Amino acid sequence: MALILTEEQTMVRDSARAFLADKAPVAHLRKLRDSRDRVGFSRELWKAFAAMGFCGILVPEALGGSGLGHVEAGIIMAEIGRNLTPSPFLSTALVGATALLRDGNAARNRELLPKLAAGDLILTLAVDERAKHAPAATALTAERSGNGFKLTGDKCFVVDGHVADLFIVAARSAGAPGEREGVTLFLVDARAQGVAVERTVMVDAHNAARVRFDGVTVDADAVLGEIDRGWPLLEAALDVGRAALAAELAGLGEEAFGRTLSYLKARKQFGRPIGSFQALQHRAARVFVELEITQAAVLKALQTLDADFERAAAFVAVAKARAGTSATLAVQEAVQLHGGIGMTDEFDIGLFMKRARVAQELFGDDGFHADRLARLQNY
Amino acid sequence: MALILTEEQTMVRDSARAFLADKAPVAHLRKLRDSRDRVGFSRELWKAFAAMGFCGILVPEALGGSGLGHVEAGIIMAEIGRNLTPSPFLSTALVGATALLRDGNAARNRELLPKLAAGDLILTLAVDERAKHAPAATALTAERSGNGFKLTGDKCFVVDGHVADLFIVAARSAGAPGEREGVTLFLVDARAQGVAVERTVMVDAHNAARVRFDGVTVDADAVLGEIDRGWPLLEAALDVGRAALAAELAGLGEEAFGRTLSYLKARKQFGRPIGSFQALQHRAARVFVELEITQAAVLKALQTLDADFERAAAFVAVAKARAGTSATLAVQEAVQLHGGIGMTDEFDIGLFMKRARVAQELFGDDGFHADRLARLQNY
Amino acid sequence: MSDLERFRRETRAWLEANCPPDMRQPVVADEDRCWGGRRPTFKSEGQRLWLERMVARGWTVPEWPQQYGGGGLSREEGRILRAEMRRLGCRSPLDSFGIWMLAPVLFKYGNEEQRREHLPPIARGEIRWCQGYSEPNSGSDLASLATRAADNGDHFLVNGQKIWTSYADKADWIFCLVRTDEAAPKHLGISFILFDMTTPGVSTKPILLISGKSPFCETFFDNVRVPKRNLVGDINKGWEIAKYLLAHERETVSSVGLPAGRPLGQIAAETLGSQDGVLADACLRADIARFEIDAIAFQLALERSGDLLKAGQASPAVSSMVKFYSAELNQRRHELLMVAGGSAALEWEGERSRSGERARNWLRSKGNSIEGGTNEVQLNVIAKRILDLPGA
Amino acid sequence: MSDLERFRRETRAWLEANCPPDMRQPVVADEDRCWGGRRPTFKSEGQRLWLERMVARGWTVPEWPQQYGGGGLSREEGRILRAEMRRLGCRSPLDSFGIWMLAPVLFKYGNEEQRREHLPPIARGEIRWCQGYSEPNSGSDLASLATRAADNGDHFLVNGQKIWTSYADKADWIFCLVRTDEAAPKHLGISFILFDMTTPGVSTKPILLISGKSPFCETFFDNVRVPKRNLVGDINKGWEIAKYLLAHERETVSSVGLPAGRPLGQIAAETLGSQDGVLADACLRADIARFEIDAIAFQLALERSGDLLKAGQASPAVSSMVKFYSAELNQRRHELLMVAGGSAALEWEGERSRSGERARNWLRSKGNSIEGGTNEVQLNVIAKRILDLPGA
Repeated sequence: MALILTEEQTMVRDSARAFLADKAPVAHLRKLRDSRDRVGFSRELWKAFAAMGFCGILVPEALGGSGLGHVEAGIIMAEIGRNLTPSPFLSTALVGATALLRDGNAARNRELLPKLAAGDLILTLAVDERAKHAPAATALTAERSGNGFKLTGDKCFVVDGHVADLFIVAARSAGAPGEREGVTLFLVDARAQGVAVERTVMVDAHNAARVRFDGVTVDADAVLGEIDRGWPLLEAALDVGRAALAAELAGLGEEAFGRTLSYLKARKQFGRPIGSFQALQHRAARVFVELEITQAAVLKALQTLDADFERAAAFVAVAKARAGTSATLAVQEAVQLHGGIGMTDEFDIGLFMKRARVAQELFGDDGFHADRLARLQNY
Repeated sequence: MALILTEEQTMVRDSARAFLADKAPVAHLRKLRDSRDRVGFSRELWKAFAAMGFCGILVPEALGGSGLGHVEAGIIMAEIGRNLTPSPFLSTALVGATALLRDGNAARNRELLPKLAAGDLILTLAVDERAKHAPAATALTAERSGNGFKLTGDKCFVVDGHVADLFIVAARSAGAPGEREGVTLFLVDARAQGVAVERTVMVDAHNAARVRFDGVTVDADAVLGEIDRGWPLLEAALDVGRAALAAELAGLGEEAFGRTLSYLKARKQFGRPIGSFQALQHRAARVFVELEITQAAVLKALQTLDADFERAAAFVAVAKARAGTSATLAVQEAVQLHGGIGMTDEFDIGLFMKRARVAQELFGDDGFHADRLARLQNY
Repeated sequence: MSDLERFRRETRAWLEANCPPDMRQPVVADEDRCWGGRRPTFKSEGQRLWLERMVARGWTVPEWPQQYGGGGLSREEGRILRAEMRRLGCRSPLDSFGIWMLAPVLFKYGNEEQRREHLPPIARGEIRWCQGYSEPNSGSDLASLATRAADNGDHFLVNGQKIWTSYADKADWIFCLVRTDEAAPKHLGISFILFDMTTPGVSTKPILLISGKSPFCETFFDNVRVPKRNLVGDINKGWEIAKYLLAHERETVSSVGLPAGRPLGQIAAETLGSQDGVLADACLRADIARFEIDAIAFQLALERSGDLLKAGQASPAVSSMVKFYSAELNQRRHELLMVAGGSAALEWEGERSRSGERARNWLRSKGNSIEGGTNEVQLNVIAKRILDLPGA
Repeated sequence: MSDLERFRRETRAWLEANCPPDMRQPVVADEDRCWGGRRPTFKSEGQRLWLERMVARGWTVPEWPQQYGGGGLSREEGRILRAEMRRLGCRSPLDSFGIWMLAPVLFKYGNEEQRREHLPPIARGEIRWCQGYSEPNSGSDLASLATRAADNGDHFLVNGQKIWTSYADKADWIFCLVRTDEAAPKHLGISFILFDMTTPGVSTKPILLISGKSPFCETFFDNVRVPKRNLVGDINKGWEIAKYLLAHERETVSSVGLPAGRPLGQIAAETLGSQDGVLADACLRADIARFEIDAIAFQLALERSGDLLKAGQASPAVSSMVKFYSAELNQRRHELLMVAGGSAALEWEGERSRSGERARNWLRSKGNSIEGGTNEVQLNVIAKRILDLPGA
């Protein structure tokens, strides 16, 4: 498969680009932040996402979705990255939907996926329990209890957890923290007895939550994937999220760089555009090269998720790590090259730095994925 | 203590600088290399070192030495670094002498140290057994045998091992490789039965050897330091060597940078000196800053070895790591900024790159010392 | 006992008796500092008392002559006082741009009248100063500044705008670079003037930073009348003062050094955990150890540059080197703290994160390589003034 | 079965029958390559046979027209041939600057007579070419070259010196940039000429590199007479050809990509050992994994740039980007190999180190960012031609 967008994908990109630039530019995030909006995204926008077919991007057409692939999902994420648009697209349309789709419970999916595609259901994965991403470290306990299980433990950094209708909870039903065996995924209603949600206001004005599960009882049919063998499904959902975050970071990095380039051409000091100074030119050129290379890695990861899901892990690790480091470079150089103005809240570039930091951290930073690649390469 | 040279030390530097620039400039190394000299250094020069008081720099005056300290030793090493002078100064006058002096066997020292100070004895530490420095991994066995011990095993990267009269051999008399307990140091005659020496010709045209000990028997009085508790003495000798190598690397880096700076001012392209291009100016400025900071770290390590030997380890680790990375940066930028001419054997700058690589590796590279500092800082 | 020994003993006893206990605690937040001024804010009674007592002895500026409100101490006595304050952990009684920046200018370029007018209130913390240098279109190219001071007989009429004026909204007076000759080449038409921030026509607007703090302001001048006696040095010779002060500022900024405290690896272990005493994340551990190596080496380099200065062997433009590297190090440090802190470091509000302290400090550190001369400017200075590389 | 399918089957069968077994082994050393020429050196009978057989079919240059010694294949057939050769692991039968560099110039700028004279011997590997571009005082500023070709009636009289002429000592002919108008601005007085290296007045001197190898020469011209018919393109228009060829060279240099093979971490494990399947040195492991991430991403970027080219969406100056990054990566790779290899990698002679192979390759890699246009030049090109940043 050629490592470029098909004509259809280019059309998806153009329409997503126009839509997001129009409906949800950076000013949209700024307004939500400054009004201290308790949801943190626009439900109206989310309904518009549904109308565009974004919410159900991965959902089969028969269930009300668009039936498109990960490349298309990544295209939308890249535009989200350019505009810093807050929405439950990552948590719900990608990570959540993947868990349901790959679990494959037909009855459940007939119930939930049409709602999800219509923008009427917010669903998120609750995996991390400590500050650094480490899914195998899952310790939240799932004890057998009657016909089902009782869940006890705390999750943090749950994306959109403050408004989720349903949680997909990674729990330890057997084995010890650190082991992949013994992890089970459960679908838990946010209104269930014993669920306590605390919104965490994040540096990037996006949304996450701490969620406490205090002896929450669920039926056996709340299980997603296999009991004690939930690991592959968990990794599948995470990898879709990671590739999507890589796409977001790539779009974000390009936008931050594009703005920097414009500034270099416009800002004058010592009677000439600062972009004429060779030291800055070389730095700009380096950032450009890093971002270009990242584009290829991100597209490859997305294509492989579509074409050969089981073999995508290494490419996803490469894409997430690269996108994290190159976007970080891009936003750091952006702030520095903008000088004082880049440090002001009024100017947008700092918002890119903030979001890049969060997206870099989410679902494993570059160090996490370097370690992962090393393991996949047997060293 | 002020982090600058005293007046006396400045005099030592000036005299070492004049002496080495005169007797052993880079051309001296080149000549030895090109003639494929089997010794790899000049014995005549070594006698001149003795006359200058260099060989016995650390040896008390009563035993024929100069009775000076580690700062003075480092001053000489820095000039050696500037001139890429090959000699057994590191192996014999610093590492070897330290082991004898800190062992403190008065009778033995009365016999050996005057010879050493006179340039008539070459003495070296045989510690490493594999490609990466790891003293605790010592596996060469020391079995009790009669009144003494029998040594069996291989050493590599033994500096000046091809011409050494005596080896200080780190051996495993108890415990397992990886443990600090159970290491014993032995003084072994190079002509002893069972010792086989193979010179290794190195990239930097300096000298090392593989040494095989095939059931070499030594008396109990061949022990340096304590039986099974040789670790502190081994580390002491190594730390003196590490700080000295840091000083050499600092001198080498400064010289390579100085030559680069001259080239930047002299070489013209596009009708102007290449040193007028801002991108190159910024890179040169960065190299300069890195080297300046390294100077302070190196001097601190040397001063601490003089003033408070037992507390020097962290400063030595910092100095060796910093000197390694900053000299590496300096030689890499030197070759790159010299362009094609920097790639030629005829031009000296490549020799600096080669020596920097070897000195970086010897007695632990920057990764080794970063790990060491982390342990010293309890993380 | 020598005089100096006696001085040390007396000083120690006085400090122990007079430095309030809460003034012996390390400064943690910006609010812990005392800046004085016409409307001073004291965080505690101890802070007020400490300033009052130190002012009474002239020890806010111990080595200044007594007629200007100083302590009249010799250099050796000053050193002893600082050492004894460090020993006891005493805070600085007064932080002041007047002391750090304006006073050196007045001592070097001011006239006696100006010294007598301005230095004592600075020493007593009664007048708080700010610095009017940068303008929206004059950042790295400071000499292109456009704020105009027109000759209007017995006074200048000042019009224009400054930016990045630290705490202008809280300052009482400003020292300011203005253009007094528009026809001259840009460096030759600049003057250095002083005026009261309550003069009609002066207004300020705090700038909100990405860290959520507002230490800087925009400052506007609309027909501000400044008496001519407030000109420091010669007319149109202000650029020389500016350069002097910039070099001085670099040193002040840089001499702050890195925050002391626990090695980063131990802080990281709080979130990451350890195995056998070794930080659990090997990759991050390596990055942290490499940072610590550079940080320790840098502290030693600072120490060495002080010693070189004392020995009269200081290398020129050392302040550029120090400013450049301390910014890089501090930014690396905060990046590593963010990596180590993971999602907990990304919180922006709430008790748990002390109102997003780690994230805000991280964002604040991005300014280190911009304020007081960008890192690019410092590298230019090093290349030209130390390495003597040719101009383009 | 389609024609292309048939072609594939026949090609596969022919390669299997005709490619000698030792020509199916990977190229390890430089000596494994076949460069042809008047005095060819073949490392094995297989190598000689392989060249002979491929030449007979025109498959040293499969897509060239048959009248110039090519195979006359279509683009699709050429792709199939290369794919089948890769499948079987067939080596290139002939490495040649004539094919890679001169031929594109002759196809674009040469006249028919020149094509007929030079292309067939190039295709057959009978004439080995070298490139006379750089001069001692003209490195990055190539257009300042000084080698002079004076108009001498029916011939040029060439005097001057070239440097970094790859394998000039083994080449039969040279294509060369010379100055034919000294009065014109530097870019407008340059011409592109060809001549035989056996012409009186030509001499070469190999340059010993820090790696101990001598792939380059200094080349001297002392009153060398070059017939005017050996001028390619118009007189004084050689700079256009030079630029075309430089862009082409960047692509050739860069399309080599990184050596395939085992991940670096596995190579490192040979010297460093593993614990529970994890490389024993955690610090180095992290550096290696970060390198592998960049290396994989770069290979994908190469693939993508090829696909963009095919789709007509290639970004301009992509070759500069590729050359720049491949040099950086290859140098990082060799630095890591040296760290991983420790003292064993520092040996310079002897069997154990295969004559210091690792160290020599490391040193050789330092040239990657210099030859064929320095990395600094590539960054200039990216800044100007892709990013459209203004000149100074």
